[in-house]
Amino acid sequence: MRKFAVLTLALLSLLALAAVIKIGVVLPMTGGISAFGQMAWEGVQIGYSMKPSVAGNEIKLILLDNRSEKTEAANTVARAIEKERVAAIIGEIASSHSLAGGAVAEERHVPMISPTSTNPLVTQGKKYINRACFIDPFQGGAAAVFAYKKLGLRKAVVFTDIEQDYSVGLSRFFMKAFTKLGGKVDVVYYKTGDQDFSAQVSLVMAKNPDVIYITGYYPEAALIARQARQMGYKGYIMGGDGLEAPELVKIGGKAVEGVYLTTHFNAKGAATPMSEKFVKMYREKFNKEPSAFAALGFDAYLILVDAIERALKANPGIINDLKKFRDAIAVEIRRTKNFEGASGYITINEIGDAVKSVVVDVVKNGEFDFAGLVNPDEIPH
Amino acid sequence: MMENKTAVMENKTDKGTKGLLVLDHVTMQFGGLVAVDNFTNEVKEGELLGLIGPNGAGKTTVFNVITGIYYPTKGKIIFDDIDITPLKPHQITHLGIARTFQNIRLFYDLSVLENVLVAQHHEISNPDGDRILLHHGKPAKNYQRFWLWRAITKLGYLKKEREMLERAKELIEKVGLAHVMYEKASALPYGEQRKLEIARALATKPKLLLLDEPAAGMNPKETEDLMEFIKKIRDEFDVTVFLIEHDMKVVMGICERIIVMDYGKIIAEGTPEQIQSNPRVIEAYLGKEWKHV
Amino acid sequence: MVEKKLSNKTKFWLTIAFIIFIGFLLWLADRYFDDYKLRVLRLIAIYGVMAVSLNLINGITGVFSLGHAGFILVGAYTASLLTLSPEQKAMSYLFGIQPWIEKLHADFFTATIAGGIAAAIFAFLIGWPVLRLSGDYLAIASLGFAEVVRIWANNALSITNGPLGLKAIPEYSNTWWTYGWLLATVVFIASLVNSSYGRALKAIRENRIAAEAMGINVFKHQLMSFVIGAFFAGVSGSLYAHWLTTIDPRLTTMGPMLTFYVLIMIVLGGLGSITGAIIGAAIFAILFEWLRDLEQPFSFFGIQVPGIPGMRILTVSAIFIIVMIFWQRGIMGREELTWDNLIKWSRKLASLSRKRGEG
Amino acid sequence: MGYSPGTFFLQNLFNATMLGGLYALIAVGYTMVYGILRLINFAHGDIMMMGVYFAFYAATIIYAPPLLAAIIAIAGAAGLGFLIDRVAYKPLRNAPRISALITAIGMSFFLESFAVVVFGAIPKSFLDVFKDKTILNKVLLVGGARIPLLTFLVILITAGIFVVLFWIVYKTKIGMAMRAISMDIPTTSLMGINVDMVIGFTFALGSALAAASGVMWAMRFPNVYPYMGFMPGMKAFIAAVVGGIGSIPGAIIGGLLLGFIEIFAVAYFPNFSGYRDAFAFIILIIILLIKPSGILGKKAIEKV
Amino acid sequence: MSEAGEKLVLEIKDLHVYYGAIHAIKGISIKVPQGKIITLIGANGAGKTTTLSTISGLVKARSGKIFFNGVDITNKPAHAINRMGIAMVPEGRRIFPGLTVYENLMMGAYNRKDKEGIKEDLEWIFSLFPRLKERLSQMGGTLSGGEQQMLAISRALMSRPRLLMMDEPSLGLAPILVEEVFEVIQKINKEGTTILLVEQNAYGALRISDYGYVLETGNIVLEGPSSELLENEMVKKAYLGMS
Repeated sequence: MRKFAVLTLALLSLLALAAVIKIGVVLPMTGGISAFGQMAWEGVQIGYSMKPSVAGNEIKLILLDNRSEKTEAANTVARAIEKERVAAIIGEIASSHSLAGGAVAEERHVPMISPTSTNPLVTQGKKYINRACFIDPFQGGAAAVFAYKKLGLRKAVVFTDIEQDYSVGLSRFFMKAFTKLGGKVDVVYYKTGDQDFSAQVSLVMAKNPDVIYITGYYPEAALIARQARQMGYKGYIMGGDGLEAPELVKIGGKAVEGVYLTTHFNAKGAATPMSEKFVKMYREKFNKEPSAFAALGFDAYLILVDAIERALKANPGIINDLKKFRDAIAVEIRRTKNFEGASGYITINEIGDAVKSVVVDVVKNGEFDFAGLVNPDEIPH
Repeated sequence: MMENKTAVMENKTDKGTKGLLVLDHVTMQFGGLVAVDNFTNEVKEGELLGLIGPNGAGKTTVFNVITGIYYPTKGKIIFDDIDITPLKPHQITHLGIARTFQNIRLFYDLSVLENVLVAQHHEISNPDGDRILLHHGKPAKNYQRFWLWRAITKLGYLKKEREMLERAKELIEKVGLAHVMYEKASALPYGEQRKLEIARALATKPKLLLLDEPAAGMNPKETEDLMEFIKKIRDEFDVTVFLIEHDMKVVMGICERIIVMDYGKIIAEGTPEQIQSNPRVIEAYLGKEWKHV
Repeated sequence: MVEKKLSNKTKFWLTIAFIIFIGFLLWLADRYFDDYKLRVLRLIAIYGVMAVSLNLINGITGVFSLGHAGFILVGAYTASLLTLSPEQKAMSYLFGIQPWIEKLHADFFTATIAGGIAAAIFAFLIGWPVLRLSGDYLAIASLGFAEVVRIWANNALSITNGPLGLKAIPEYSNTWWTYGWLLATVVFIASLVNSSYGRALKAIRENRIAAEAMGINVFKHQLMSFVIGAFFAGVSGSLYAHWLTTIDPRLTTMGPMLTFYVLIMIVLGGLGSITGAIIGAAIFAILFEWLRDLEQPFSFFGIQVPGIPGMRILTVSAIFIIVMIFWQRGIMGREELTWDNLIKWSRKLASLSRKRGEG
Repeated sequence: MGYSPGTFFLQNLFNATMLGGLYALIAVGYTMVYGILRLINFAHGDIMMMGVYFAFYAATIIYAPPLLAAIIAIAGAAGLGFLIDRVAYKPLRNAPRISALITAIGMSFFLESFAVVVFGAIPKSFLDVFKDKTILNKVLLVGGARIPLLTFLVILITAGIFVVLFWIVYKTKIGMAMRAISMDIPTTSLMGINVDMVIGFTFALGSALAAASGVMWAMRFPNVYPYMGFMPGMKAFIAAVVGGIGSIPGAIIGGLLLGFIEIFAVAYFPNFSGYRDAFAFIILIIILLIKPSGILGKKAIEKV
Repeated sequence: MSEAGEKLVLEIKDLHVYYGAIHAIKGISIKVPQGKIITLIGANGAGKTTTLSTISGLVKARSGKIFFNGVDITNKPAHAINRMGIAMVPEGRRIFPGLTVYENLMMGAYNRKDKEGIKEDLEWIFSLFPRLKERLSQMGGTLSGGEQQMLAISRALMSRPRLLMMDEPSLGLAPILVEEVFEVIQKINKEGTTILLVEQNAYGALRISDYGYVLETGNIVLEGPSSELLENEMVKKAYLGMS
């Protein structure tokens, strides 16, 4: 009897060996920030078509939509874990959603990697939550350094999206760094979904700064740039990684010419051989230029698959024990060192944050051109 | 509190001689339209008073001003020696004026019993009553200090609710609606809805009952019953009745005194006989041939 | 209408038995359900508290309030700030915190009550201006106040942490707390509705002018309903926050959308019906999760159909529209799921099937 | 070179007029439907969004010139408005008002998710429609303030639309029928008027105005996405209520007022620019407290 | 009732109407010959208004038929029925308060294209009600009760109906105005319009009409020439208030 049981177990585990590894992809595919979710999903798909299996095990992606809502962000992660029984999760986009989903994943000990959540709180005090992007204090500091030192700007007006934690955070970090360097900063607010910024721009005209720094996302940023240029603003415009999308140029048109932005990746500046590969595959599949969201989606997938591969190499049988498997993946993610991703060579530090250089782009002739790099050690603390 | 109550009792003068409700130069203006113009008259305790006049003469507005739905533009309204001009409808009800409406306003989704029970609610939501406190001049501001607390905890009104239930059932039986006690008000035929509205008004324990066209939409037979009913309740419930009516048969049949209005003004006042022969009334309202109708 | 009715005593014991039975089912669920199902199960109770409390304001009293999300937000923040440890707060307030906010601390039950009371006070304050209006004007003013408080929460960084929101709120909202509060809410509001005060509230809904003429202080009763509804909304906010474990004042989290969702629940269930509100809440919570399969890739007669994001909400909204067209008063109308009604309906059903059998 | 206070004011004055005019155009649709059916058509903002997509696809798929694209958008939205009334609202004419309201919210969700599924959630640039029209990007100098030509155009077109609208509502037969329906539906049908057709016409007219506003909106703010109708719709709803819901002149005043509050609050209280919407709501509440039925709303004196 | 050869403008056959579960009209048959005044009397809730509403298309019939000049108009929409030539003066007058008196009248003539004819009819109406001419640009809501009733009648006449239905035209009016209204009805009838009159004021209605029906809880309990009904004991007792 006992023998039989052992035999069955062995058989089962054999079957399981050939089984698929499920990865949950939890993204806002509808609702307010669905555009970012859809772009990241495109990146994940490219990654998948590049590496659809790991160590002979097929990978299955399970896409779950959180409708850009917090309640659903938590529910989708729970569903991915319990109903779909995924090994790991890619997601989410917005930091606030990553916080909600991350809490669930952390409690259930499921590794999660966010492509784009840049708020420091996301990984704070968590063992299983990671990200493929740098964090806002770093980005804001980089932008300040670039503006003050490289462009020689002294007076700034910051446009803050009061509804986005990302924007509020980035603004604060930029302001801190910029004043520390010796600059002067004013701040005005708007919120996601606003379309008219003429009042804020007229204020800018009254203050006459060297640079306006827009910390929100590209739809509003493009409109701000347009309205600023229309009203005759002649100074610099800068922004964060939220601006990095082809739509910025489409919506902004000529107004966004010369806009500087800090970001993770530049298709032109091809940080790694992998960048070129990614851009090529992306163009083939979607017939357009990839955005940073897509690149980070791609990187998040590859980092995760790489971690899974290492976990399986160390202990192939671990795949049968979901709990241990998840733990192992989580440990391996944080052992990622100089990984060659589309957005550069990525190291995940002990907190779970990606450490890499900040790319600075400039919009030239309607395209994102590489303008420089800011390394982690250049930023004042 | 009790002392105050006795004080009220002592204050009362003899029945019949005193004006229970006094309207003193009451004027009600809506924009440019003067709906009630310098209305001065009184309702004596225990009487059955009628108010007639052509459509749009301002009769219902008089009722609305008395019951506090509108504040009069000018003038004063004294009820039971209290100036009720600035008071709100519910406070006026507490003081003892109840009314029915021209277009029936029942709580249609509630049962007959519940309709009557609601009319007693002010006894627990405001057990001390405005009555006493008002006697010292202005209505006191915090006379219901614990209303929210009371509602939440049900402190001290569970027993009262049982009492109310019994009283409501008794009243419904008295007015002859016992057979539809648990029906929704919307399911009642027209005549019974009118009756229920009167019963509901009586449940507030009024001293003065205002009836706005109680016979509207009734056939002669029903109208006759209604006349009996009004007389009966006046005696049984010891209320003063003030009614608006178009049906001359009702007005002439039961009213002891009649006021006639036209264009917001009182144009005549007197006993039914006096009114019928008043040339101004005949010209403005009755017409020569009304007796045939 | 000669119907044999159950005596009040029988009904009472039946209800107790029913509650114990539900409790047993919940115990089973708590033991054997996985985390995901449990989350949805608890969400039903939280939505239930939200719906029952809004139903008191909108359905029973007839005050068309669109400010429920504001009450929920006030409750959620008050309670969360109390349960969060000072260390956690110090960590997550990246841009400084008011010292007194940092020091606040209480256990979950106290925090929830405090959340309810804070929401009730908020309702009391805004009730004075809002309830002077009527109809759609009241609706927009209450929506306005809810938005103002939300925008304030967005801007007051040192108190609410602004759009960064609060995180690492302990996950206290387990099955027992959520369903315990749902039970408390239902018991309290049902007993209020069935008291003289409840009749007065319904009378105001049916005919405001007549209610006034019956001596009911309409404003005060509406305010009472508003305050009590807000208290339970605040409680639901606390439960919600300790279920989500992170909250923020974003439009999609605690903005008008949340009010609309709760409104959909109560209208779907039947405006004015407490049991209807709970049914509506359950349907709402389950439907969105259940229909997820629509967005997964599936094969249809051998043709591989890719998953289309958005199909779920498209289907849900289509279902809502169809249900409202054919079921205009919602599922329960104004009826309640009471023992009397159960007997009445089962008799009707029996006689109907008998007729069918004969026919 | 900073702006002088006068220029600063002038600049904001134009901005506010334009924004307010766009709000007003949408608000009028709200108010007309409300006036007739006492229904807050929450899907109205989404009809505007659909209109913009119609224009976008007309221009990018069949290469319609801008004016034709705008006409297609307006006609398409009008048809859509008519259709929505027929399918979703007409069966609920006798239902409780709140059921109709929920249906409208459901319709709003439906249109938004329809746009996500069919058009995609990634924003599209409306510049594709007006690619070569550099003239629209021209900027005029007025007293030192820089006013885009487009702003002038939008203000002029909006004013023109209002003139036509007033003519329709107050001078034509169908306008008279619309006003009659807003007072008494059954009696209007006793006059031999097909009430459903007139209501459908009202929906179509309101939707056409929303689409017109939407096209201008997208010209000024060329970011087209499925949820673009939500915020303007919400604002227009507030504007309609502030002006006195049911009153067309009220909706126009409300829209302009909202535009002015939003622009000037931010312009003169920059530290509180995060409270922009709160300003709008607070002023709204204050106005309602002073005049409980909006600026031009008739106080519904309930016949007692 | 109708003598041979008399042309029927309206004929109702075995009409049944329900409001939800309530059986409001329980199989009534009515004939309205050309050029006459026919009256329906009965108490509130007897089904008089329901009958008129069903004819005018506001309420749907469950069964039975309604013929207008021989054409089946059962359950046609209200606007279509009006266009065929049936006009109604609804209970409570229901004039449009926010339209001017002139606009109210034009609402009645909504489907007419003959400008000359409209002008003629206006003149005729002003001859019937000189007061309306003075108030042409006034809002309907500012008229007094009696004036509103006149306007409601005029508005119905503006469509040049072949059948004019009036629901309680004397309701809520001062006795002196009631007389006037009945006189006008007779006048209109004399000029060639067939009239179907619903009244609670049984005496007034029977006095001016040719034939009458008595409705009780959805049934016709009595019918006959008006002069006979006036003498009928049951009518006298229940509807004329003479005992």
